[in-house]
Amino acid sequence: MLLDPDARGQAGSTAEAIGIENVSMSFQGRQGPVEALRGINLTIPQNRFISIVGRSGCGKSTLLRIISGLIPQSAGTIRVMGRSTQDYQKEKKFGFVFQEASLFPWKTARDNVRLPLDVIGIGTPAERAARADDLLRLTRLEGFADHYPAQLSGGMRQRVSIARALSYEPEILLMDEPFGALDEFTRREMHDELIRIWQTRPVTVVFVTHSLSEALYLSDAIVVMAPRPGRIKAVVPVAHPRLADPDMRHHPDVIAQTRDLERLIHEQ
Amino acid sequence: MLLDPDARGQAGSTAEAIGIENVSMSFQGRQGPVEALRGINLTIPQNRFISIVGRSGCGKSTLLRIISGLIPQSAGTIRVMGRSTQDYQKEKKFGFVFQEASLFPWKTARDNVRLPLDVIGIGTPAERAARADDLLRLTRLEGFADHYPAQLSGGMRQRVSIARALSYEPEILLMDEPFGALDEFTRREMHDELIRIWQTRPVTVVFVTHSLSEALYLSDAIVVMAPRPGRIKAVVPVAHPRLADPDMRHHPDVIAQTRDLERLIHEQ
Amino acid sequence: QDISFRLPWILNVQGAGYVMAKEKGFYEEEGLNVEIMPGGPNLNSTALVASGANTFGSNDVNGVIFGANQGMDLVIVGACFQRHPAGVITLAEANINEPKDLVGKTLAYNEGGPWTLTQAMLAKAGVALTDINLVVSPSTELLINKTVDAKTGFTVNEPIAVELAGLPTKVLLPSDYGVNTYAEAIFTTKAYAEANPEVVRKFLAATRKGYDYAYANQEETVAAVVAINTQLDPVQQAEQLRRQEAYVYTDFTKANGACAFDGAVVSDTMDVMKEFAGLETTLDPATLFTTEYLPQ
Amino acid sequence: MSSDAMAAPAASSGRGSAALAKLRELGPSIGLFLLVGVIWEASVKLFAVPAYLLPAPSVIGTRMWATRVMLWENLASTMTAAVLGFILGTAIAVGLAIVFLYSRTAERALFPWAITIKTIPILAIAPLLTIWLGFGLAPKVAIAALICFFPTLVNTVKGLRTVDRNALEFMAVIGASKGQTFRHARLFAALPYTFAAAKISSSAAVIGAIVAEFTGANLGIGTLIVTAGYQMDSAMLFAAIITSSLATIVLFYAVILLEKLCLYWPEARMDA
Amino acid sequence: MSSDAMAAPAASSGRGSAALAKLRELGPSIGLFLLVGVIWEASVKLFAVPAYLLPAPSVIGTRMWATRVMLWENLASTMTAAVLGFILGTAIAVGLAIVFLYSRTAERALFPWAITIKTIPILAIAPLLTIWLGFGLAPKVAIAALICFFPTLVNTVKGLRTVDRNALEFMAVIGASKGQTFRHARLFAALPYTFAAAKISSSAAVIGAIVAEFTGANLGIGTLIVTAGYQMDSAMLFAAIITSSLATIVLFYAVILLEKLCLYWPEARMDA
Ligand SMILES: Nc1ncnc2c1ncn2[C@@H]1O[C@H](COP(=O)(O)OP(=O)(O)OP(=O)(O)O)[C@@H](O)[C@H]1O
Ligand SMILES: Nc1ncnc2c1ncn2[C@@H]1O[C@H](COP(=O)(O)OP(=O)(O)OP(=O)(O)O)[C@@H](O)[C@H]1O
Ligand SMILES: Cc1ncc(C[n+]2csc(CCO)c2C)c(N)n1
Ligand SMILES: [Mg+2]
Ligand SMILES: [Mg+2]
Repeated sequence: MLLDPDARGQAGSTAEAIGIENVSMSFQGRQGPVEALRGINLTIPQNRFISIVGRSGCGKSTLLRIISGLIPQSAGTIRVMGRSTQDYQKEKKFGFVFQEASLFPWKTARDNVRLPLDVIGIGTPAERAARADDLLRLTRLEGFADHYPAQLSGGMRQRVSIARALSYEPEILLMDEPFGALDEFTRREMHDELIRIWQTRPVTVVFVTHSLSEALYLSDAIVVMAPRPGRIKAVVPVAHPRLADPDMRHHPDVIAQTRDLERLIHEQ
Repeated sequence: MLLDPDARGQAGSTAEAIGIENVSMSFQGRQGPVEALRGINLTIPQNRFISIVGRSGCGKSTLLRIISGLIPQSAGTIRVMGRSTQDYQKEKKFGFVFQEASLFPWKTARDNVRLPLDVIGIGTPAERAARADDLLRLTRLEGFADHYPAQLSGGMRQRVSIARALSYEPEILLMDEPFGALDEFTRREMHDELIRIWQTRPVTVVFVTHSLSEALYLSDAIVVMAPRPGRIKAVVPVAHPRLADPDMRHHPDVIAQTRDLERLIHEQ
Repeated sequence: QDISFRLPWILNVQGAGYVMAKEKGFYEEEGLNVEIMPGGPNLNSTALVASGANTFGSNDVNGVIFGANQGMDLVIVGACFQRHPAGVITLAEANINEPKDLVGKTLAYNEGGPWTLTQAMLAKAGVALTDINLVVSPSTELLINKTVDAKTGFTVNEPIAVELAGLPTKVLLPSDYGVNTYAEAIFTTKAYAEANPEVVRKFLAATRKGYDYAYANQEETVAAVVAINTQLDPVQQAEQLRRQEAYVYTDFTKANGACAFDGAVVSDTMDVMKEFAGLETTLDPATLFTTEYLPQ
Repeated sequence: MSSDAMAAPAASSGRGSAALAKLRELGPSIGLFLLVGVIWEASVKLFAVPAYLLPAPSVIGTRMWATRVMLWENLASTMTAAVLGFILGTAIAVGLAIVFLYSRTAERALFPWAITIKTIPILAIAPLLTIWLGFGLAPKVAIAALICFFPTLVNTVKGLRTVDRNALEFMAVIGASKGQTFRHARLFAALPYTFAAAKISSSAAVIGAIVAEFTGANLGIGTLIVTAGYQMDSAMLFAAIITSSLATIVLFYAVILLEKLCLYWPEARMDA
Repeated sequence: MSSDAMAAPAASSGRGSAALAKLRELGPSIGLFLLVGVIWEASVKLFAVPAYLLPAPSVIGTRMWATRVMLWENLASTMTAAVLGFILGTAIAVGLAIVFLYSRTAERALFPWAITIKTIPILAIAPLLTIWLGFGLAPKVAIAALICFFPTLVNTVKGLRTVDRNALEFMAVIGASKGQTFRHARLFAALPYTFAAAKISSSAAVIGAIVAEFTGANLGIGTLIVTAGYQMDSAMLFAAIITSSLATIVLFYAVILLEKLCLYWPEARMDA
């Protein structure tokens, strides 16, 4: 399924960022193989913000992990910016933000952000520190560079995690329920933060969530998945343009679309 | 603040269930005392479903723990069904449901539900088992009596937790973010389940949440709290009657009220 | 009369005399019901007797002296090993025939009776410790392995294993160089002896018969000992018993009976211990033993 | 892609029967045991190492078979003391942990003693223990118990205190007594910790009993070791050590079995 | 309301200065130590217990003072071996744990050996160690190392494997090498576990060194204990044991201090 490039007001290139063709995945489970994904086809154009929703166990995380090359698919092919996943991974690196910030507790916020730079070997140490501080500023964490994760609130940790994923300037940002552990208020602040960041630099975002309101608020298009076997049920362009106004959450279009999506998810 | 007994269609006695007068609470923190609650006044009539909302740290859990007698307030008085908290606790027991089901992993669902009966010493062992099975049926867990918590899904565990709290027929049910750990879909199922149970027996529910939609969907009235120091900002009767129709979530009245509540919570 | 007797070491032919006195009913004839209890590398028969846990015990005489010096109310009533079998065991091929041959050789020692006596022997022979290459270890394996040329130890049992391994040995005995001391002595508390002189007498008399029987009937004795402690190797035990005979039966005991003694060397022993075993004492040697319970 | 992260997902692992998996698991260790045995045997034969220095496995095996009755008797004595000491030490540790749970003062007063006991070389005081406790089983059991005591105490105290706070509050809300709270909640929360320590101390208990036997006993692996040393019988020394090692491993697995029975609920076990 | 659940909230705890809190914490243990000392002294005096059974604390203290130079020299020798053995044993355990991390086969082959080693009474093979390792420091260090080895291995293996899966996956996503993943993630995840074991094995190392000295050394607490045993000098025996216990406790706290330095980030420490 090709995402309609003009589904939303947002200007963007129609060049392909991620192309998924006929990807299937089965795990060796206790009682025989588990078919986590079957025949996934999806093309994501560059610089889009795509959400993946679906009930627990429908294969959202698995799909993200296959795209990022963390696990190899059982069948099918994936192109990322025209390369194979492995090649892309080697040359360019994905940005990845996990549910539960997954920072390294023994590193300060700054050291967490510069970790990928250290590992990949970008720039001089001084440049890396400067770049980490830039990103902490971008994520509004100026004063907290020397704090350890345990000294930050959940929302702040999640922002460090995003800064870390952005530090090596990935063209593609994969996020797996990054805000699942936050309370609703902090979560909304993070939404606006994320959109602001996304608007400041060209990046393709694939965002997994099980919150429809989150998906509708953030994305250009929503991929609805269904479980057993994990498959794509529909790709829905978001009807109402996103704005930094929280009231937009209650716009009739949004509500109507929420209802449609709910039905889509609940029907087997 | 007295909750308007007629704020909602639901018929109910106006007799007081819980009366909170001028309750304050301060904790001894590392850097001096923390004022968790200041001058709380609240009267909750019998058989109402009351929600408490507010930002993290505003004292919701503390208030619930004081009502239940788990910790003593620093100042003020609390009446529960005309008695002191301690007396009520001794004679009648509260029903309490915690965030994260907090079942005993070494007990089956049935044994978890009958635990309070065993502890309090209600009925014969056979009667207790029968009563536990009744409650498991009520919470739609017939087939799972002999399962251990680790063998149940999050939603099922939460239902066992509710069955456990109901097993000794409390007149008052205190719930502290009971559905916080569930995904949105399971959460909605639990909402309808809880309302169904609440409708089948007379019980006063005090429900802490940080989800406004949850509060609006479930309650007769919403207590809005504000932090530092923890205090009651407003008590808002729910404008739109609750129904088992999920679409009610998107009724204009509900949306308007959500917006009002949001503003109330966010303004300092 | 119930009596318990504590051996200085695990039950083996070293305690042959007591075992045979019991086996042959010599104790019973005297009206004594004796329980023979084993010692071990870490067990102190003197403390057990002093504390009342056992009636009689046997131990190196220097052990009794050390115990008495710690305030134990002990008295030696018999001395069954007239000479001390402790000394230096060497490999025959090292050709060490007298103490001064140890100069320049490697000697393994460890703390305890044999080392004390060896130091005394070397002093008498005018050999300085600094001229010997000393190492610390109790392992007889070192000798077999030829890591060391000599080691201190008990010459009645340790050389047997080395010889069974095919290496002839020689020994240097302090008792051959003027270091005179008893080895195993029988003792009890002064209080017990004074309160039960007859029991002490009977015990010594029966024990003497046991010793005599044991060394006269060595095959039977080995069989009896091995029957009690089945962990033992009869071949080794027989050889050890044979070697022990010369230490138990000297001209003096041949004349006066096994375990008889006159206590003359107790004072010498104390001098050796003062010089080489760190003994600090004001004890009068004469109070440490009595010959009055010996059978006449 | 780095395979470093792949330990957990274990994707597309080859299929294979359970027996095959078991073999793959045990294979390397059995293989290495056999290999070491063969190399040992061969080099002893090749370099004509005398048995006194290092007996060949075949010699040890032959000796074990020849002395099996004696080994068994002595083992029985040692293991009786070890198991009794293990039970006693564990029981005292658990009891004291319960005391600590309800009395911070007792904990503060006694915990330094527990640490101090741990720093004492038991062998050094073994001779005194024989004098204080007499001869025979008692000092063996006492030393085994002493050696088991500390890790179990530390772990059980930790276990009793790690009960989920919500669980305790729930018990408080329904007005449970201390006894009820203990029986329904703390006991089970502590069990996995206690067992983690018990697995460690089971082998320590056997060593404790053997050390006690070094000071003088009629029967036991410790006396076999002493006698073997006295007679310079290396084959017997190895036979005794191997016998007690095997028995210790059996005890270790017996504790694991007991753990499986006691920690019957899913997700209960902590790996030691 | 049951006060059972109140341990955690610790509401309205009285205020008090830090010094007072410290005193409240240490008070009971110091008090009990003094009490035991007084009762011990008094009952030894009162019942005229002979010194060879139990010397009075005053006698032990006097002896410790009188022999302080000798105690110090011997202690230095023992602690040198213990600390070296502790470092060596820990290093080998950590090294082997890293090997196990990257080779399941090595783990399967070698882990049973680690368990087996744990079941061997070290004292029994100590006499053989001088043959294999020579005299002096080496066998002492070897036994201390052997005794430290097992708990550290088990804990470090566990620690290295408990790294957050997300952390590993993040390292994989950014293409980190095994070395980088180890340096940035696993190492720190394992440290708290390694230290938990190190705290336990620090005291075991001292006991190991002392046991080694029992079988042959010319200096060390172990030789003092042997000599005291030979001379039946209980006061000296206690003086030696107390000296080594105090030193062991100092070593224990030194490891805790090192742990505090190494686990510098908040929430890092596991309580042992
Ligand atoms: N390593 C694995 N081994 C075996 N089965 C797995 C593995 N990982 C995932 N699965 C299975 O694959 C299916 C999809 O899992 P996945 O984690 O992708 O779901 P999800 O949509 O992310 O769910 P959630 O919303 O709960 O995170 C599930 O049935 C799961 O049990
Ligand atoms: N035992 C305690 N000791 C000290 N301070 C405490 C204690 N319990 C709560 N507090 C403080 O009291 C305030 C209120 O805490 P409480 O847990 O009641 O908040 P809450 O509204 O339930 O928050 P959340 O939504 O995060 O659960 C907070 O500032 C908290 O730090
Ligand atoms: C290694 C070793 N140590 C002690 C003894 C016991 N022992 C043998 S002779 C003797 C002196 C007799 O009074 C003693 C105590 C031994 N046999 N082997
Ligand atoms: Mg997922
Ligand atoms: Mg709360």
